[in-house]
Amino acid sequence: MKKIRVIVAACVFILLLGLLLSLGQALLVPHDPLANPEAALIGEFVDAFAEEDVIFLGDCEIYESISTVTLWKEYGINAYACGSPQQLLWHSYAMLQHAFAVGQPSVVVLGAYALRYSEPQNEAYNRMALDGLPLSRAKLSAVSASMTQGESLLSYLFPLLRYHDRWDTLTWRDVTLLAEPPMAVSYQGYLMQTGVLPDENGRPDHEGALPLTEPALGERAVDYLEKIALLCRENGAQLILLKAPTDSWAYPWYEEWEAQTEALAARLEIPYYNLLEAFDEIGLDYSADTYDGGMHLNVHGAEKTAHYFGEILQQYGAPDRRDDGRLLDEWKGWTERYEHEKEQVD
Amino acid sequence: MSMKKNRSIKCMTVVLAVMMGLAAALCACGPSEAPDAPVGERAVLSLPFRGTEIAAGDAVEPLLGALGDDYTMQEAASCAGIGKDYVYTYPSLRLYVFAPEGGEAIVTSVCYTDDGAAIKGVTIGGAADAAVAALGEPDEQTESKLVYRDETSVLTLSLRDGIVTAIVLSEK
Amino acid sequence: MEIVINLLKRLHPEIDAANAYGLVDDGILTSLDVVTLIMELNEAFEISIPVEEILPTNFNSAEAIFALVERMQDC
Amino acid sequence: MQLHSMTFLCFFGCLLLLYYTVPRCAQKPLLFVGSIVFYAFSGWRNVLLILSMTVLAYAVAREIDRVAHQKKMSLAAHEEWSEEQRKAFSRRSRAVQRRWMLLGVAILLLGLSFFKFAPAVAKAVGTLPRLSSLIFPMGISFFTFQLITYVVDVYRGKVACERSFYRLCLFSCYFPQLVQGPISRYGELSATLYTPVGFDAGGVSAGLMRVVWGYLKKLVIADTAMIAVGTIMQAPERFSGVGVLLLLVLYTVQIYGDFTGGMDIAIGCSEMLGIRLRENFLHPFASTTVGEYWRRWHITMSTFFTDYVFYPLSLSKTAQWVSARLRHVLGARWATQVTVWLTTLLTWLLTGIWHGAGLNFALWGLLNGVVMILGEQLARVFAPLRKKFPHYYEGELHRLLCCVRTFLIVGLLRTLDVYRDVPLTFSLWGSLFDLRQYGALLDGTVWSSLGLSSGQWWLLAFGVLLMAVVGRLTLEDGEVAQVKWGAAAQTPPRWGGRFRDALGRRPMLYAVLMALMLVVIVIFGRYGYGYDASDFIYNQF
Repeated sequence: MKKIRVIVAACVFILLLGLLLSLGQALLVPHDPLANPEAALIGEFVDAFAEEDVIFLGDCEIYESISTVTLWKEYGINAYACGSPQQLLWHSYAMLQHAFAVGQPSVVVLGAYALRYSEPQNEAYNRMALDGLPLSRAKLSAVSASMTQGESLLSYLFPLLRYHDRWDTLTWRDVTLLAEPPMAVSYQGYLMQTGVLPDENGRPDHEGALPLTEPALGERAVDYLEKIALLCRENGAQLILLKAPTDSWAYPWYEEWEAQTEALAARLEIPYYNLLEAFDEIGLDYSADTYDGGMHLNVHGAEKTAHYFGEILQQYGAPDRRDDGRLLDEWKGWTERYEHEKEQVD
Repeated sequence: MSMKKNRSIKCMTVVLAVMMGLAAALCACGPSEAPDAPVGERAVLSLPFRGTEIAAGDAVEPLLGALGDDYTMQEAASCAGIGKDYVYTYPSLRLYVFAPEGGEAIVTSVCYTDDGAAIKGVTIGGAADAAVAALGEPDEQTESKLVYRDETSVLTLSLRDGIVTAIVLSEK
Repeated sequence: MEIVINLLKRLHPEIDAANAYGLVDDGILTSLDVVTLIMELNEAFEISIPVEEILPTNFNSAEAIFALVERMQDC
Repeated sequence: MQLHSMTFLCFFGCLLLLYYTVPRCAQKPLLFVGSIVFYAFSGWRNVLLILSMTVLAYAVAREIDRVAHQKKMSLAAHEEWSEEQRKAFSRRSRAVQRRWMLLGVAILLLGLSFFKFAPAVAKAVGTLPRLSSLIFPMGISFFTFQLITYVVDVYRGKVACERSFYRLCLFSCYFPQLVQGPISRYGELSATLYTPVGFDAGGVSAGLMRVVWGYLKKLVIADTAMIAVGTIMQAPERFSGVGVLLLLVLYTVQIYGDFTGGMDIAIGCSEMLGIRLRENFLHPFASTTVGEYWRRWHITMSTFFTDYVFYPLSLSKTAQWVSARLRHVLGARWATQVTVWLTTLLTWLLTGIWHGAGLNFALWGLLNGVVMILGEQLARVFAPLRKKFPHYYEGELHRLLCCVRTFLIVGLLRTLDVYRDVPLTFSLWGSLFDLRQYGALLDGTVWSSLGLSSGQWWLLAFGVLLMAVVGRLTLEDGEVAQVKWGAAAQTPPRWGGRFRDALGRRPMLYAVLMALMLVVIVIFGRYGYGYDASDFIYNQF
């Protein structure tokens, strides 16, 4: 008799512990997209990504430079911008593995800016990039590749161990959000920035940036670029290297990096497009197309860039999906929301 | 006699134990795990400017007070609002600063912009070997740069055909 | 025996020293009291009670203390 | 390896699994190997040190035993000796034993003080830089004291000398007590240390509950209080007056949570291995006098200093010489009294110095001694008053007031340990008494400036309440929590009282409590990214 009660008690223990901890994790792990939109991007990518044909990977140069809605409206390209703040190449590699697991993108556009980093940079950015990904071998290797000092693998397996101390800053909104369906913050990964803050000299330049002391590209970054190239070849996808048309003292693109990236792209036989050189062709103008004085593009800049880059994507076989009824409906909803948010500012 | 011999053996064991105890004590204080001396035994690296020594990691407010307010400041929000980056441009010096969200602003890098300032007489445009003579043996020397390191920061002098083109001190 | 009893009385007037029992077990005698008692006994009977004799059984009652004193006297 | 680190959890998990799966005969060797591995984490040299000290203790004890044995043999062989000769011979061999014992203890103390005071001396003198950056072997005080108790107990005949060196090593290296005690006596620990045990579900589950409770007290309560203590400590000028009172209470909460938490983990782990360690704390804040407090707080330390320092000191020849000298001046009665006072103060001074080689620690020890003596004397002075109002003195109110008084006195003395600068501490004690400052307590300005959010203050309040409730529950009914001083070696009592038996009978209640405690630790504990795992306070002794 006592044996049964002990077994029942053990079950109660496990159930209660599991219930309380998962409830705690749901509550305490940041899940308010409005509080920190960039942190929600990867979570949305994992929920939304399915059979898109084009996938963009990279940091804020990717998820703020090209408007996916324009790509759809003008070319019918069904694209997803899988970007996160300061996304390093080993993060992108894990995300690409997830993308190939759930879908079959035919074109992969990779941001070139991350080639400069060869060391893990920042715990907060690691969390934003990796917490959203479902548990998999790819995620584990990405975590161990990007952990900075003081981080532990366990806190990625159980995020509650990392965010448990948010208990005394919880708000009622954290609780109600649990009940509501997840609200998308981005448009297929594109995060709209509607502000306008002109840059005086109208054109991107990195005058005033820190003189370059370590010209070589990140060694580990190049390794992971090769891995990504191999993965794309295995999945029959076309990999394109892209430098967004932005350059500033805070995020400089030095000539040495440009030269090495071109050489690298040639070596790996990957097409490389530096939109900085096509700045005028795209019709960009830093008095209206940037929201932070020349570091990132706002929605107008993103639409112009998307208009320009869409053609290139078509050359690489990005199909026009506007004949697909279901996609039309989905995109119609997103486009309406997109226009609505855009109008609020104009 | 046997009592005497027996006793001496006992004494021996105790003395041996004592020796072992002291030996362990001494070797325990052998190469203790204290961090080994910083590379190059060099004091903390810093760039002098207007009589103030600027090192990577310094707090910014007192520095700006000391250097004067004839600077222009540019600001950039880091992605996802985890902090702000600033650059303060003085005549012939530039300060790069990062202020984490709700934290104290610290200097991440500092560099000379022209030959208006010097470290131990070494200025931009000066000869490389003159720099080595003034600053001492670098930790790393190639024909494109001289590198000096201390525990927390790295001083780099970029070179082109034997002439110093940039002097940059930044956090490791 | 009287010496032991009035020594105890001086230390702890509130207890009935003669036939109190469990002086140690009930926590009446503290370590300071025991030491004072031993020094007084050593002085009074010219004996020297070694440290290993400080046991609860020897100090639980006046008789036990006296028995200890006698034992110390003849060795 | 800290007791609250992930490595320790994995280490202990594997050890426990192996402990109950290996055949009975291999159980204790496994425990020995485990202890050595545990200690090797803190540096292999420390293992060499502890083993060599054990060799020393073993050799000295065997020597004492040999002399005793030889005495018995010679007395038996020489019937013809007269009574006088017999007494002289046994007195001589006793002297030989005494010399060996003193030699052993002296060398053990030499090793301890070398590590404890050499760095401080080297820093003060400024030479031998490597000496000042000496790495302090973890828990050296505790196993040194343990070996001293073993040697002295063998000399006093309280304990039989241990023939097998391996068993003595297991006694000194037994890992749960290695980091911060309790200082076990050989007689008590050997009762359960060497007998292999089968898997006893009751013992293991009770031990597990106590380990989790220890973690909760350390990670949730002690480390939260540490934030506020740290803020006050760093800015004494800003937080004088009220701040000192808050520091007093908060530091007591922190050190109570930290120390008893550490003890719960050590004793709980030991109980899961079927080995009973002595309790180091028996509801210290239920004590009405400072004397009683020190019989309930860090019991193994105070009994160690009582049995092995205070008694030998006060019964030594020098003490008698001093007492004889004083007799001419003060008369017989006061002579012994003052001598006892002197030896008490000296013992407390040594306790203080053991805590740290600083003036503040020495002063802390002395003041504790003074307060204890005053306490005893004042009790005698108030004795007639006690007779006049017996109903008040036996009443709850008086007991409560005494408890609060003891809590404040001991807490106040402990601030010496925090401020470390004696004149500053005295000025801060002075600032306690200007009452204008206490307004800040009410309007809440002080609460927000201590680095704790309101949520954390509530957490601290519930934590303290929880500790009090658990203290009340595990109190044996009518238990005279006095530790019988100088008691012969007997197996330490089982902890937990009625509460533990109740839990044993209700597995459901056990399961729910355990789940709740684990959740509280995971959510409210102060660990993980951004926290430097704060060390146990008594880890550096």
